[in-house]
Amino acid sequence: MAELRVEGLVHVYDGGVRALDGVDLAIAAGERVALIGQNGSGKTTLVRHLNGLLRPTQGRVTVDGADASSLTVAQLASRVGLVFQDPDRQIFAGTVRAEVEFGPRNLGRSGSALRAAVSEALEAAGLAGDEGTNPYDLGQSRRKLLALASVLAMRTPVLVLDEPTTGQDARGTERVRAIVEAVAGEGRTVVAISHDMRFVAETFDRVVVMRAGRLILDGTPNSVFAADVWDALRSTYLEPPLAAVLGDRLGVGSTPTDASLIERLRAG
Amino acid sequence: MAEGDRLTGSPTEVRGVPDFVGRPGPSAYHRLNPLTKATSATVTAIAAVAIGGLVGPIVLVTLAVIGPALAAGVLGRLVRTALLLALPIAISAFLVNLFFFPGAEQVLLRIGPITATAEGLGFALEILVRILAISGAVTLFYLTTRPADLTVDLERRGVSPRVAFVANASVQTVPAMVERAGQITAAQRARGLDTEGSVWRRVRGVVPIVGPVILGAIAEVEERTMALEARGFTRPGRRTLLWAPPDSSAQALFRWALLLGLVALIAARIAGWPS
Amino acid sequence: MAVLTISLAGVGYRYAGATGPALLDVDLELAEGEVLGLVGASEAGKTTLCLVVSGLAPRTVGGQIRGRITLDGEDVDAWPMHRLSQRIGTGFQNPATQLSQVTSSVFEEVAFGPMNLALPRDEVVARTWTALESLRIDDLADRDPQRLSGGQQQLVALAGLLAMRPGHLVLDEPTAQLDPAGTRLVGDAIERLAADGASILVAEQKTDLLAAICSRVAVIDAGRVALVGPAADVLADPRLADFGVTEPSPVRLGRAAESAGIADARLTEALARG
Amino acid sequence: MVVRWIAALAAFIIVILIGMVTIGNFGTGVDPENFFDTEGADSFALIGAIALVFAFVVYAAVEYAQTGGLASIASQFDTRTIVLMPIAVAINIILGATVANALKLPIYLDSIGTILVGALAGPVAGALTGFLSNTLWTYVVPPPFQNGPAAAFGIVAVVIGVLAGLAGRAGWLRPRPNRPIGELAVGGLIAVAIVVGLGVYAYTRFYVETFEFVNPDNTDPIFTILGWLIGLIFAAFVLGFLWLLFVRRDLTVAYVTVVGVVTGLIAALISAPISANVFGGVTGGGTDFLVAAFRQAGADLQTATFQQGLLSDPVDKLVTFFVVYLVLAAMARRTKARFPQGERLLEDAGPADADDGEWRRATA
Repeated sequence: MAELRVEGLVHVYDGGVRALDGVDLAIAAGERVALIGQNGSGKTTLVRHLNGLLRPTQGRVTVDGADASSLTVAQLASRVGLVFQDPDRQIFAGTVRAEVEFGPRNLGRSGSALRAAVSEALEAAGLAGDEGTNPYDLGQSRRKLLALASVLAMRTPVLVLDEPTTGQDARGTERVRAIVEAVAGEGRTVVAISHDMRFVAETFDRVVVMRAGRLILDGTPNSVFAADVWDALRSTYLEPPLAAVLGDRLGVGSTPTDASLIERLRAG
Repeated sequence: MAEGDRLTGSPTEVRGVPDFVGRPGPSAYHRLNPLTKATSATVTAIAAVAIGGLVGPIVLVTLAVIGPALAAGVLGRLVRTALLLALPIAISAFLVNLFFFPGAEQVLLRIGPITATAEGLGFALEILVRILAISGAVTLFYLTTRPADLTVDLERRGVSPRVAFVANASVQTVPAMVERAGQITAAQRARGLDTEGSVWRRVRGVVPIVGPVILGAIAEVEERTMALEARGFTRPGRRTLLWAPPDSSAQALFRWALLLGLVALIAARIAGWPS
Repeated sequence: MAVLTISLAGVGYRYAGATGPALLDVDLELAEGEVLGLVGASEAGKTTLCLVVSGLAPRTVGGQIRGRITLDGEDVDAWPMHRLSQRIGTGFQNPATQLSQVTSSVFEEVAFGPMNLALPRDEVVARTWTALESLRIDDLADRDPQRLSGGQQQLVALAGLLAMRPGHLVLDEPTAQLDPAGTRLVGDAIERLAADGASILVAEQKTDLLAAICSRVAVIDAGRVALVGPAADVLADPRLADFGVTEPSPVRLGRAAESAGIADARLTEALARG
Repeated sequence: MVVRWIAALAAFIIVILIGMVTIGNFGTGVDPENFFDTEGADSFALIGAIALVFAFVVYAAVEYAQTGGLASIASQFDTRTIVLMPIAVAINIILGATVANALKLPIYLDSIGTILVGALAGPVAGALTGFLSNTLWTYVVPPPFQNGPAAAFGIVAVVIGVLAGLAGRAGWLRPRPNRPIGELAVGGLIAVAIVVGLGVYAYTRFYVETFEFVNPDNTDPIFTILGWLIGLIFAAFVLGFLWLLFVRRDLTVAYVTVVGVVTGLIAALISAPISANVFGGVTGGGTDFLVAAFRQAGADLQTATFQQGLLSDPVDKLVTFFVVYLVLAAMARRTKARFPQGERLLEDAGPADADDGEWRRATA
């Protein structure tokens, strides 16, 4: 049964902007879904409905079968963890460890379970050695990993990331990828908004493309980055990864990742 | 290319200052010099306090606030905004003075231990009219003057560009910070902070929300400082201004007349005139 | 002989109250009309190097410096920031913090720098239109700077620097916080400036962008210049990954094909064409 | 240099003398004879504040005449301080408006920004932040944040900024963590002594005649209860903060408590005459109920506003100084150190990086 289901979702902001124009989407437990599309296509508006921060103008959102409108944001926060793009919009604690403990404490967790979850999250974000540091003494990229760790520690069944790799270097992006793999490995669902096509193609098994508040493509990286839909991608300002372009040019079919291109060339 | 012109070629055709910079206001009153409007607002407010009583402030308001507002075509908005501004104070002032005026004998109404007295009512009305006069004068200025116009006018008159910078930047920072507080509240609620629960839970939410508002803004100070200094902000002395609001000797005379009138009024009041 | 414009000799820098130096023995030259790319892992020292070249470190940021920095052969140590900012323009990663927050139109925002220099009004206006036209954003002149996209705001900030008529530009990760449309907008603008002969020092994580615009690239690792040379050579250097830098996509793909033993002429030809 | 200080001092004294003579009978009910009585006391503080501003203006004018510039003042206004001030103004206005309009709490919480700038950049920067906050809050900020009375209290904000600047400069806001129990106890006792001393003095001077805590028959019983309640809240706040002294083992909490209460008292002294004579003792916030209570207890308008001020202002400034102390503690060390008075707010001043060998600071 789908973990997250969105039916006929419409959202009109009070200024009259129709950010979502009838979205239907079902995400099963353990799936890894990337949400891509130009800024203003409705990606952030959609994910904010998953944890109740935004309520539908029309349509329905269900989490674990329960209608989200019947749950408060605090209740939904135990099911859907959302990591915001700008870490400076949430950091307030004096130390790295206190910042990561904030989420789990709000969910009522304490004692050894809390300590274990926090240490594990810090380890995954590469901040294990910085527990006592003042978050604002960390650089911008590590503060972003701290924000990720602070939601990771809540161990929510669904984890939503808003542009996790923006402003990260190679090692930071690798760490984010490893976290997505680990979380999905435990059977938890991961949804991520991203503009990094290589990160999307290599890390997610399903890609949903949005434009002007609607879904225009939904499928595996192979299908979404295949040559026949490139004009749809470009209509929402997206460029296919280089590997896909070369795969098409060399006539070896849809090759969204380096590995898939190499494998097709070796077989060909 | 000549040294210093490396990055930008010569302009195609000479274009002057665009018209939207320093666009004049819709009415004659709008187009008055900002300092004139600021002086009249301040003098009206202080005079309302100094005159006291009931009739004085009402006459003052009609002359110095209602009249100009009509001329400037902002009377409707003025009344609404001024009332919104004055309402919280006016209600408290009226109730407090009506019921708690000490040493009053003429009891109008008695509700249990609390008594409404005639003297209390008189004083309450006085305070009410005074508060309306002050908020009317201030709102008239607010509705007819862009803040940047006043600061550029003061800068032309010699006020330090740094003080003008702080005033202008504050006007843009308040709405930006309110928006930031909204985003922060969303981020903390996404981490399970319950802002809909009991009062105690909401009080617990103050630090996780107020903290990032302040610390997030302070974290940006460093980069803003560098960006400003990279654009010559540390150069001492006056800077060039693209435009300055028109002023006239008549308005200058009017401003001084207002100030002198105010001083005379206060001196008279202190000397005990007319009571 | 290329005119040596900015040159750093044995330059080091340490932040006030910091345990160790953030930059050590940097020797670097940015010649006339050259675009030097700067790559390296986060907190390797890219930003610090940008601040040192632009003079903001130590003037604005405090801390202590050593070694010698010269501009067209002249030692700039004694120059105040407002004089240096007319020769070196500095751009930053976050578009929003580069707006002055005291203007209500893009035109006034771009004019902010020249106004601070107390130049004659006509020259301020001329420089502002020229800067807006050179980045093709003169149609945004009347817009409110706060109500623009990230990419547009970054272009307005860049125009604000150009209006100061600097000889050099130092850009610290200009596209780091932009979406693909914004990255393309700003990337194209930098490419046009480079083509017009501007000398630019640009730090970036997106090596594909650097491959398109840089003549030389330097790799920063733990506060030192670990590698510097022609862009094509440095960006194809196998040690890039050790320095925490993602290689440009064509280089990465070419190397993956090589290690898989695929010698496909069409692939190498396609990679060359990019 | 000395000439400026003499001129400023002369201006200060002259303005006070003029003030005492003219404003002695401040328009409504202040008798010149009992000048040092209740009403006279608070008018005197207001005159002192106005004199302080005049002294500053004269100081600046003389410096300008001598040097054609304001270097000694301008130095407190480096770019970093100028960038921080609008943020501080916005913090004052947004938090102040939320507390006054939305929550109706009997405190103001509208000087966090003023005290923050004062502590980090000095008295003059703090004063300017306070003045601009109150002025912009009335004239320029749109509803629902706009606050009518704020501009009239500009002088109060100026004095708060100056006091915060002096506290920062004196190093009182420097963290003093992990102090032994003995030291904490001594610090705590001194703080209690000062606060209680001021409290008793204020009570005997300004409350005894009109507000009989002890025998309820003199005034309505509800107000005696209210009086005790408010007294208890005030004591609870002070003891609560002193308890924090031992919880955080940070001696500076004692300093913050004293500075907070003293600033609150001075602010009350200055704001009372303004509130009484301009707004009839009512400013729309939660404090109006206190004024009503004291009025019902028989105090005249002047005294009632003053009695209200003596309770809410010290508590408000106590809370505000503590919030600023927490913000300073949470700020990144590197950012704090770069402000004009930043060094004095660091826990350990740390080894000054000597210009040894080739390492050198900025000369320009």
